[in-house]
Amino acid sequence: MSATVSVNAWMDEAAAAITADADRLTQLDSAIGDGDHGLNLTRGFKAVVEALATGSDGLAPGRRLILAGKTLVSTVGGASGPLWGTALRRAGRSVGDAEALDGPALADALDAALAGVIELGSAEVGDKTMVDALTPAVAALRGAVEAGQPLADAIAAAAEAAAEGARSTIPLQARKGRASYLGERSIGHEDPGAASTVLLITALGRALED
Amino acid sequence: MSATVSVNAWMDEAAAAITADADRLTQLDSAIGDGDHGLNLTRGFKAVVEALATGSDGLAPGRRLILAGKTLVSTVGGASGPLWGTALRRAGRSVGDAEALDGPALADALDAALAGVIELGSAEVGDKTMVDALTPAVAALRGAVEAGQPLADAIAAAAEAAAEGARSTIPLQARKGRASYLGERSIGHEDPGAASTVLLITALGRALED
Amino acid sequence: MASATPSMRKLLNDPEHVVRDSLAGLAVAHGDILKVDLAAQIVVRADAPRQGKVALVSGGGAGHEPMHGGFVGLGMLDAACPGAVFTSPVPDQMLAATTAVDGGAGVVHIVKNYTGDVMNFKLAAEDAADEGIAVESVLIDDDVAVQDSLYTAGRRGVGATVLAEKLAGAAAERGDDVAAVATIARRVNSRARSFGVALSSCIPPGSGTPIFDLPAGEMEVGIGIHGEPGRRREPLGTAREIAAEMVEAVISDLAPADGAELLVFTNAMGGTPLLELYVLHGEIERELTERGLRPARRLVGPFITSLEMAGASLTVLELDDELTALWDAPVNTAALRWGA
Amino acid sequence: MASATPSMRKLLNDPEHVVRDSLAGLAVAHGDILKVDLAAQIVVRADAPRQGKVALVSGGGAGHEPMHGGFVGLGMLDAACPGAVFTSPVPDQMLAATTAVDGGAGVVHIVKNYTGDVMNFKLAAEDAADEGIAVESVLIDDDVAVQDSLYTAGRRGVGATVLAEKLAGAAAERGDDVAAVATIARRVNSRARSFGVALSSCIPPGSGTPIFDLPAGEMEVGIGIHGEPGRRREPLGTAREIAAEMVEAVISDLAPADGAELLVFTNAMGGTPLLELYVLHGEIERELTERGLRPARRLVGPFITSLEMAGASLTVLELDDELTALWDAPVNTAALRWGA
Ligand SMILES: Nc1ncnc2c1ncn2[C@@H]1O[C@H](COP(=O)(O)OP(=O)(O)O)[C@@H](O)[C@H]1O
Ligand SMILES: Nc1ncnc2c1ncn2[C@@H]1O[C@H](COP(=O)(O)OP(=O)(O)O)[C@@H](O)[C@H]1O
Ligand SMILES: [Mg+2]
Ligand SMILES: [Mg+2]
Ligand SMILES: [Mg+2]
Ligand SMILES: [Mg+2]
Repeated sequence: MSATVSVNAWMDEAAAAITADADRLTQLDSAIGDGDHGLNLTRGFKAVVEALATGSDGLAPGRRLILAGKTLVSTVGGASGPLWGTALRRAGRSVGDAEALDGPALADALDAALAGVIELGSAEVGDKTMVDALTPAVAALRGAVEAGQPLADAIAAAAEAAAEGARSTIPLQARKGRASYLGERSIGHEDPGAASTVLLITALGRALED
Repeated sequence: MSATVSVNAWMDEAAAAITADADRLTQLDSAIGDGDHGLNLTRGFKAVVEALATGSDGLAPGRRLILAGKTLVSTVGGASGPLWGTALRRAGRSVGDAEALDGPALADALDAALAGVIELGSAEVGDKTMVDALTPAVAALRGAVEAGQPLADAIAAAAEAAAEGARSTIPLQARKGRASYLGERSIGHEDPGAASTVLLITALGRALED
Repeated sequence: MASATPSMRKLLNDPEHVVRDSLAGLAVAHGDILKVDLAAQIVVRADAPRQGKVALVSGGGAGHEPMHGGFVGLGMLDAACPGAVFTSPVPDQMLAATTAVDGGAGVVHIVKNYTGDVMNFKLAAEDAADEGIAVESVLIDDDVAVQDSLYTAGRRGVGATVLAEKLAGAAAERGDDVAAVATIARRVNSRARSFGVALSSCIPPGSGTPIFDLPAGEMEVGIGIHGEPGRRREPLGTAREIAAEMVEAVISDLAPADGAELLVFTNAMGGTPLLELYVLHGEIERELTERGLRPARRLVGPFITSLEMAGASLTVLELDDELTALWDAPVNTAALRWGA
Repeated sequence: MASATPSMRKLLNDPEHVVRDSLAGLAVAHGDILKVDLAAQIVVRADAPRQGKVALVSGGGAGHEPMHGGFVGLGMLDAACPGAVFTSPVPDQMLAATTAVDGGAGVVHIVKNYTGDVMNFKLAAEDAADEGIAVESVLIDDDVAVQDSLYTAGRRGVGATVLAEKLAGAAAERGDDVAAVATIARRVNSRARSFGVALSSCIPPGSGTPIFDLPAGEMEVGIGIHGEPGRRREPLGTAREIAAEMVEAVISDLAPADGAELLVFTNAMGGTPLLELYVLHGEIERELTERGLRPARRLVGPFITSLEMAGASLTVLELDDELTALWDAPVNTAALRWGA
């Protein structure tokens, strides 16, 4: 349990994963949204990586998360920008001035992130949004951390839960965001924001340092 | 040589032939013009048939030709409307108050028609226009009539010459009308106005009465 | 179309910078009316800020031109903030626009009801409040194709946006205070309804491919302005049939008073030529008149578009004397101009 | 597109009556500005004839809307006569328009240089002379894509038509006599040049099929407004490259004075969204400015279109003080409006 998460590495890995999968995200968004989700997040995380590369020296992890969130808000637009931006800002505030992001701190941070997303977007589990992936991921992480599992395993469990949550959006009818305009026609497609949430949570596992 | 041409029958036959071949004319015009030649003449000759059906009772052939020409001018638009309209009006004026359109009268009428087309459009043989079909047709008709051939044969010769003239437009570069904008790219296509001229001259052969 | 090949039929330098490049062109084309801050990606009235006048700010994803940049000017918007194509702008833009045009009398945000627009404008309004600027937000949600219920993000904001910007802009110009200007915009929204049909998909420059596949001869009924699919797909009807369907959708929901005077806004989605739009408009007016309603003002043309999408939308606003006077008031923008 | 199937992506009742139906819609949409005689198929200023004012009449095939019906009104045309789509109107229409608007001071016919238009207007002018109306015909032939020589029908009339109608209309409004109004129109024609590119073919409603095949990723350079092919086909360039090509074609032919003030008219052919058109316009202005020329007035938008064709054209007019003043003079038409 001495492992911690490097915010910069997390964002680097997230940017790489989003960029690599941008086309798939965009295709998912084309099916039930407006086809820009991959572009939106690619633009945003690219900016986050740049912001952290130039502006994070000497900053504590919490401050880095706030900087990342502000950068997402300022560069993404759309629905996912304010949502993920708020999530990371809330996460950062929850971390406060702690010097490292260990298991318990990460669990609290993701709790705060999820609360921010729900406060801003008013989505519940089952509405076919990123909340459907983030909620089980946060719960799995906390459970594993509280059970004393190594952080790597806890993150793996969270990623697995996120993936499961994203898959669970396929049969759902959307009740939030653009996809809700489709009514029944939204059924049968994975929610793009849930899919990108899987990438972001999975990226945590490649951002561990000892 | 006692045969004469019925103006109403000529226009009926012309309308039928144009309507049947409208798609081909339009395709020719699509290749080197604006794709409306078939529509233009279909609209015009339909109106001519109606005008003659309702308004030609008691009119001499020359007057019928003038009515047909005016109707074309009033309904076709584009290049072919004023050209064929002027042609038929000039033909009608040349016929004057003659009671029937026999061989010599028809030869004079088509001479006048051609002169009208050239006066209005300033095209010469070789410019890749209807003039390339009409000029040899008129010459052939006059030659045959002056050689004392039956009118049916004279018209057949004229139709043959028109067809030959139309085919001769294929290798030409257009110098008049829309096709001229194409420059060298107009080469290799038959001129739509020449093609419709063949139909109109050929229709004369089905408009003979004794 | 571009679905067949990766190449596009678009006049662009670089898809990534199409909005910035377009704003640069807008700036030189209409320097008498507006100025563009390329760094902040906002369009601002040339004479902003106007001291003592309530300022109007709107914005949303690009791709709907002339909305909103083409509506900046006297009698309409003070600023517009375009996002990337079909993507809500970010709060930084909205805040920059708000501070650039605030003349001390407060700022009204005209927000189309899309999740992204709503959330970004919400964050921007919070930021503006931190800077001491009073912001009133007005939500536009006039698209009757969406069922407004617990089961959707709510009705989309479409054609009524143009009308709200014009009428609230005129109210601001005559000196209304911030609450009164917002009230006019809300009244427009509450009395206006819209409905659109698409005959083809648009092609966002980023992806270069159509958002949806719609065979020729079919139409998507109840379409949004971002390629959102509609209520259903049908064989393409005649203009008369489509007009009847649009009028029924809009009027049954609006339920105007008998003999009400209407502003009829027949909008082209981008790819439908004016030749056809007027055919549709004629049929729409006939439908409305046959229902005993009275078209009194009209707007016909491409004003809230979806790139090159073929199709049209109808927006009907039930007028009263005040709204009619505000409509007739002078306006001088790139896209709408009269009396000035 | 419609090439694949016989069905179309068009809002119509019946392709054969599209022009008539469109005029009916135009009439109800703009009853304050114009009236339509559906039987004669002409559009006439609402207050025509204006006694003592020289009247302006133009016309041509439909499919180029808003030209010409959208330019009928104060300060521009007195009447327009649209033919079938892409087909010159007939002399009867021109004569009906001419007699409807003649206020005793003579009538100017603005004729685009196409064989059909020229011949039909010629017959109409002869008919008008028979009725004692003095007609001055002005031929517009500004398209530099066509080599003006013995080997063609001569340059086509394109974008300069819009400018000639505006400026000659203003001259008629200030009281110029028929010769002077015609002189203004001819001066515009002699000082204006145009050049267009197409990124797709338009689809005439009559045939329902594209006039030419142009794969995505290619462009036809030097295109006409009726789907006439251009000088050549090229891979689609960037907006900057296309702007450079257009400016070179127009300016090398016009040869304006060093530092000349220009009216820059960047026109969308119908299917190109405003988002892109402004990108192109920005590049055009930069090209012109780099050549030491001075854009002083602009018109940017779809004003002389080719149905839903994607593409754009550039028209440049070299201004002088009088032409600038005439451009700035009030105009009140469906498509152009300011100062009134
Ligand atoms: N109200 C909401 N609460 C939570 N997530 C939401 C909400 N609305 C949309 N989303 C998420 O945002 C994703 C779409 O993001 P994106 O495509 O970037 O923005 P936009 O919909 O504005 O184009 C959806 O797939 C969904 O997961
Ligand atoms: N100046 C001219 N003289 C004679 N015939 C001409 C001339 N210009 C065009 N034509 C004929 O008109 C035909 C085209 O007619 P049509 O397609 O109906 O008119 P438009 O070219 O106006 O669309 C051409 O094929 C050609 O034969
Ligand atoms: Mg999206
Ligand atoms: Mg033709
Ligand atoms: Mg979006
Ligand atoms: Mg034609």
